[in-house]
Amino acid sequence: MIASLLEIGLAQTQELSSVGFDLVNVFFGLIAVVAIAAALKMVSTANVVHAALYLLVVLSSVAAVYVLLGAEFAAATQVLVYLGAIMVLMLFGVMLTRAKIGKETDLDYEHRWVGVLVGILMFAVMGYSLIEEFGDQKIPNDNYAPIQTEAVANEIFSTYIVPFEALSVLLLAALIGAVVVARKD
Amino acid sequence: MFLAAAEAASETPWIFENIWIVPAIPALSFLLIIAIGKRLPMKGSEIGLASIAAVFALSMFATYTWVDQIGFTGGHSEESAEGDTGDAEYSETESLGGGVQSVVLDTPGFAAAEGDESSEEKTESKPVPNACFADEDTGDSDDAEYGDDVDSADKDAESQSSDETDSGTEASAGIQTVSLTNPSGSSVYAASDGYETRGEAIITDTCWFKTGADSSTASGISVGTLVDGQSIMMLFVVSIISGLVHIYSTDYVNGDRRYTHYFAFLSLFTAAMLFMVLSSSTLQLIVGWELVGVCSFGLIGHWWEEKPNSDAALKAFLTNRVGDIGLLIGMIVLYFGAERTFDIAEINRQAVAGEINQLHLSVAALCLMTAIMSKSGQFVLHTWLPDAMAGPTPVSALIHAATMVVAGVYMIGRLYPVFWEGFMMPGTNLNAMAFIGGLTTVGGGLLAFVQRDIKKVLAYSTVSQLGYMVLALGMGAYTAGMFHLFTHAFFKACLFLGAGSVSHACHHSFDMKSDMGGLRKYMPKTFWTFMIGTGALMGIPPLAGFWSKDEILVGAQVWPGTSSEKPGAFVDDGEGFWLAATGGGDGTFTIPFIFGCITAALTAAYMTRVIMLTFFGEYRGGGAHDDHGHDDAHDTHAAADHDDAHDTHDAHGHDDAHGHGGLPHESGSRITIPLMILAFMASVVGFLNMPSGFVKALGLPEGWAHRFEDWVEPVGTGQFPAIDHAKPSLSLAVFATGLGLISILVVRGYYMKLFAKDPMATEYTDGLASKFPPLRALHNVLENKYYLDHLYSGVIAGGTTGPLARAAYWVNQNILDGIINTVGKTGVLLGRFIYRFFDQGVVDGAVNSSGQAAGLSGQFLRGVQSGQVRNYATLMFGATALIVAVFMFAV
Amino acid sequence: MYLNQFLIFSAILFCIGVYGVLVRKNGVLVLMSIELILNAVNINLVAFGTFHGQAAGQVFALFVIAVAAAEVGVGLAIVLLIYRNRRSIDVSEADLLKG
Amino acid sequence: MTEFLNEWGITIMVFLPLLGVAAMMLIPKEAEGSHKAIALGTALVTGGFGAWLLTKFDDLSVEELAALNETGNVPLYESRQWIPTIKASFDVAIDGMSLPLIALTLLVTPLVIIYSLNHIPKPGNAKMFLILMLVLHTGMLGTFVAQDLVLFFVFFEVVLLPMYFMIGVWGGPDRLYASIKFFLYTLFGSALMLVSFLALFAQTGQETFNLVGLAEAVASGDIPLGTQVLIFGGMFMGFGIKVPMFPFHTWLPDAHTQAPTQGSVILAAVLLKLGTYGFIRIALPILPDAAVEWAPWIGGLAVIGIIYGALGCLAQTDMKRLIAFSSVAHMGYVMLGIATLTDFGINAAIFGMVAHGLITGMLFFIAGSIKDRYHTLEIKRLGGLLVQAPRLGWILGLCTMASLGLPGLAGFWGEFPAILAAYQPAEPLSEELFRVYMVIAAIGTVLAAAYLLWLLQRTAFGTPSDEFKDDPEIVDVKLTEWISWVPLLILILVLGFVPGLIFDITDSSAVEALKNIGVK
Repeated sequence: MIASLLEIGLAQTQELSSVGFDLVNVFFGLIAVVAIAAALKMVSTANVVHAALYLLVVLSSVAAVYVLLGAEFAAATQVLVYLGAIMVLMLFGVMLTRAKIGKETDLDYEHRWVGVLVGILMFAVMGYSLIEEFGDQKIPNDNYAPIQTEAVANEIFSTYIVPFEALSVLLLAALIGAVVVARKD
Repeated sequence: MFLAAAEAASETPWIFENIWIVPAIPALSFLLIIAIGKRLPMKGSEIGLASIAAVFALSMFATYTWVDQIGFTGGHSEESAEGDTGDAEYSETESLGGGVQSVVLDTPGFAAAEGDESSEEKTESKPVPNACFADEDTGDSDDAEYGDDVDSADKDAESQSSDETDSGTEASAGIQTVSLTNPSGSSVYAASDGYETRGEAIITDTCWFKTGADSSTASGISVGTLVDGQSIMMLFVVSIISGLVHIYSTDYVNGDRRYTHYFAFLSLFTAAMLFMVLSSSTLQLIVGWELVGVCSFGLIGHWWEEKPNSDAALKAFLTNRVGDIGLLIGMIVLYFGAERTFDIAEINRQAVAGEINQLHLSVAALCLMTAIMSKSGQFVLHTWLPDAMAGPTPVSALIHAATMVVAGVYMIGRLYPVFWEGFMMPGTNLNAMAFIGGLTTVGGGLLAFVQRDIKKVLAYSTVSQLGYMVLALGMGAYTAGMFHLFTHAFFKACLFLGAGSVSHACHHSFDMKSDMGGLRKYMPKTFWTFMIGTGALMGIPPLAGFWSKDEILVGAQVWPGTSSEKPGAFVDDGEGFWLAATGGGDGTFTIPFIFGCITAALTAAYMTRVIMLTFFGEYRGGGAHDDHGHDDAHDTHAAADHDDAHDTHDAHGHDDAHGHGGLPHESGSRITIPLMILAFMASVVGFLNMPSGFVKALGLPEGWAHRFEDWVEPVGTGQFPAIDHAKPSLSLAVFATGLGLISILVVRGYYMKLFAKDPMATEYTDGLASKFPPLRALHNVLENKYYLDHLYSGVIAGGTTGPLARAAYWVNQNILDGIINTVGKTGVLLGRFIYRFFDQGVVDGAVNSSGQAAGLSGQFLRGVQSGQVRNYATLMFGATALIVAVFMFAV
Repeated sequence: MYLNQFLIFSAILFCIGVYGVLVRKNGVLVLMSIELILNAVNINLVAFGTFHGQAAGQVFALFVIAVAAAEVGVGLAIVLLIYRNRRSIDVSEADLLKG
Repeated sequence: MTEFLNEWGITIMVFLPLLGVAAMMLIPKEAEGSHKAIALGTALVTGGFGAWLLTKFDDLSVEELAALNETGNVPLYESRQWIPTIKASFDVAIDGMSLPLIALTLLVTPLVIIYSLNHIPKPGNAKMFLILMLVLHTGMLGTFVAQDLVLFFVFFEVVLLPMYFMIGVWGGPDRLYASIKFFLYTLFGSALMLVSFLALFAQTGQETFNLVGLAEAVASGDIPLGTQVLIFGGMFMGFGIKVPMFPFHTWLPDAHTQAPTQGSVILAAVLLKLGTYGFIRIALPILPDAAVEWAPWIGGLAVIGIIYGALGCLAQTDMKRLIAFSSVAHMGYVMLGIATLTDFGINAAIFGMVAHGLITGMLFFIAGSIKDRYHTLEIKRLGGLLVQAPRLGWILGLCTMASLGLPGLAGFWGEFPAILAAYQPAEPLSEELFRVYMVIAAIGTVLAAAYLLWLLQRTAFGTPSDEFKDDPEIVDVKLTEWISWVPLLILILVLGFVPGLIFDITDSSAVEALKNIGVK
């Protein structure tokens, strides 16, 4: 549903871009703010379950961004796999480790500043290099046309067939590995 | 004689070519004694005695041969009394000498300037051939010392070398005998004094090793023997004294716990000394020089169980080692200065010919002077010599009086042209050698006054006399120096052995004040021989020392009439009819002369004291010995140390005979006979160098005059400076002898007066004068003299000599020794400091700290390695960011 | 639309994820932070894919999603194991690698 | 047969000890007797064969030998392919420079094994000990005959390991520290050396590691002087540490002090010479111009080492450590001789190496024997050795005299000519500087006398302390000791009087090694 909404917005964007009002930008701004806020909450909340829920928000926002970028299939997969499967897995993890459902006091490392420092440092580096490198490059408007799922499928099953197969093996291995590791014996 | 010489001209005597046998015999004896000595009935001493007998015989034969070549008597009687050299004589020489080059002299005689010219003319084109490059095929490492037979084919070379400039490089064997002009030819007299050539060295060389094959820096180092008057003289001295000391030792050291070793070392010493004396190259000289040093070390430390003895040995060796720095460097400088040769004859030739530049010569001479200072006990490196008396007394006589310590003096003579040119003797009034010699001779004499140990008196006397020799050589009086070396060896050996005999009787004490006195009547033989030795040392005519000492004083050319203003006028029978002497250069050596005169007086004075304390008065040994009460009375601590050391060596068989407290008695014949022989020598050897004026005055054959000079001093060989000779002077002889006599009387008077006033004073010589009428008379004379010269004796004998000598001794013991000790201690401290702080701290520290750095960084990284995934992640991300940042901004 | 707005957005998310990984003690929260990082990467991939008009960006994003799924599976299994052994999922206490 | 020996003689000599090793491997270690017999037999056979081979010496340089080898096999030169991919060949030769050192090795190893017959140090295991000894033998011989840089390097390193184990297993209380120090120090040096070798290979571009070939290539090539100096620097580190030269010497006292007697003897007699040999065999002939640049520094370090080693000796309280420090001083003379770049200096250096090997080897033997008897080497506790064991004491006396450079004994001919050569070094070098070195080196002889005589006085003279007065263990020289010492003592004496025995052999090689000095 959201995706379709966004799709409408996208269509409008293409129409309105000529007059300088860029609706997509507005959407992106909203999404970005929500995502960043949720992400920050996620890493700072004292409640593990809340953190999981904030992550849900972030992942959804990311899916929205995919849509803005015309990556529909990826957005769909994001929603299905992340929001559906991984989040459930996470919640299971939270439950199985018997986390409190309320606030916890001792979730964070004492020296938060180290993390802040490293984070800011990395951001500074990345931000600087991105601005240096891509400056004011724009994504060509033509490219906003959603890439067809067919194209994606073609790519996967022709050019990237070997990685795909490897990935499947990896998944299998991870599956077995997870079972082996987590198994009680 | 004349004919014999002419005959002998045709070949080099066998003994001179094979003189290497002489040192080889004792060397062999050394090995034999070490190997089987202990199992022999006489504990090895028989081997030593046999070897020294052989050496003695060969040396005497060599000496005879040499003297025969030069002539037992001079040519005066045969030549015209006018004594002027004429051209006719030279032409005669030419015909008789066969291979001798003719020399045209403008003026008769042997003028300095002309002499130089002539020698240059003769030597210009005659480098001494090198055995290593003589013949490429056979120039390998055959060594004469190792018994390779000497090829006699080298007579070829010899005759060739003697008659043509292109010398004996055609010798057909590695070993070759070289003689630039035939020594025998030289014995033909052209005139009374003007030998054309005389005393040419006979060199028998073999290649030792080569280096720098075929390159521009090629040099061949040869080893061999060099026989000339000087080495023959030393050969004579060493073999006689060594032989007598061997005999003496069989009694003196009998029963010692290391009797065998003692004889082994004596043999080794004899071998080393002869090896050094006969060496034909400076390198060989160094080898011999050090080997005698080692023997000295071994024999000073003969009773090494006691620390003072081994300390003394170490001190001797190390002090000599300091001098050896100079020796090594000096020889190296000479090696390069003389175009890469160690050959003594060649170095001398080049020095005379002016082929070595002056700087090289001066530096070499100065460096070698340090070596001489240490070996021959010159001021300031003499301090080891008195301490060296810790060794057995015969060793002191042989090594530390007669032979080894004169090695330095010998080396001066060996390389005389180097010193002559290096110190520019002909043109100066003072030089380093004369000055050091002068200082030593006076300093040593003063020091001898305050000793109470008889051996120490003699040791300082030796120092003083060595200084005399160096003084003489420094003034250019070559023959005088060598002659003094010669005479000194006999009388000083006689004195030392006499002191040993005395101590033998006095429970092995050498303390004159507490353990001796009045020995004259107990041991008359020892007394009389000792007296003769003392007289010779003091310079009492006609004993040996008189002749040599006066020659030295004449050589200073200070005394009116001794200076040779007119070069070449060697003998002017009208004026110089007294002592024949040689003198140096144009300069007059006033300061050395004064030193010499002072010493003449001093020597007489201190020896009088020794005689008085030892042989006169009453025997003081008695009971005082057992309680060692005399230790308190010692005025020098060093003496005390060494007395104890002497006392502790193993008892002799004789000890039972006289026991403690018993009266002393004369020593056995094995001790007294050598003493008598030496005393005889000390009285007569002086006549070997009588001045022609004296000879004439006595009506003796003129050919008897200045024999020693003729035998020892080379003339016209091109390897010896042309020395012009000082004229002897009767008045000087009288003056010097008078000086000696006066001091004898003054000192004696002083002591007598002291004893008379307070017989229980430091010296127990009470009643001396009352017991012996002749002495009482002498005493009266002395007493008068004492009143007459109150100031003189008060200041000199009573005042100045005491404090001055004490001060000098104090300086000696405290400052000089102190410096040496301090240097040693500082060396150790510095070494310890460097070792501890620098070696272990810094250098090793740097190494260890690099290890520690690794460890520390490991410690640091270990902290990083916390096991916390978070930390790893932090580092990973942080580092990535940093690296990216660095790459972005820096690159 | 600027390319950079996506990229910087992604960078912000990434850095927040990093912060989370670094400061969170709870193993599950660390895993969540890692998911955040992976998503940031995915945004990059998709953005570049769009920028160049290619499908490859999406393809890689899909791969990453798949790998993330596997990673979460294994990661949670490990967290569970740790919890079972230590009765705690505090990653600070898991320091067996300490040297 | 002759042809075969001409072709394989040197190889056989080098690898004969390994044959013994192979045999010993097969025998269980309990059979100590047979191990000793085999080891001794092998060493003796090697020695005999080697001696026979050395008699073929005809004063030919390696170049001449190589030229002769073209036409037919000559006994003292072999050249064959080895590792073609890296251009390394198995080139071995014996010339005047290596001959004395090979002879020394051939002599010392059997003597050490004889000494080991009843002196296997704790913790025993004669089998391994002797096997290591024989491996060491091969390594040492190989280093001295190698004519190829790679071959040289391999043998150079082969020597390292057995010695490491010998110190580390059979050493004293601090053996681990000492052995590791020794190993790391040397390895560090040889790493730099290897870099230099490779750089040389790359720079010349001649595709050869052969020494003669490289020397020619460098002489005719145009490698910049700076590069040559750097390459020489690498070699300097490698060889200088092994020598050891002054600032790199600190491994030596520890290694010597901790090593078992046999190890010390081999170390002093042969191993230290690998470094100096490397200088005159490799560094000087191949890089003459760089050698000229380095010589003043080498000379300076050498004389510092002389004085410094002597001062270090004066501060020692342990006999073995003192002897070890004296090695620093003595090798200083060797290096000074080399630094002069003159034939006299090189001859002196080779003589010095042999003399030092004989004398210091003997001193370590004696120290080992004293340790066996007194169980201590602390100088102040010893004393009166001459009373209790007179022969041992006199031998000590002779060796100290030889060590302090007494003329007439071997030590002198290493010292004096080196000092002499410093008076006038090769053409391009500063005479003034080297004359200063000469004086310092001469002063060093006094210090040498001081510490050695001090040692002699403290240990041999005097009376025994109460502690050891009636110790029945203190006996005079034993039979095995006699057998292993007498050849060394005789050589010390003979070489002292007939120095030509070595000088005549080394001389032409020394001239040969210097032929490129100062040519450019």
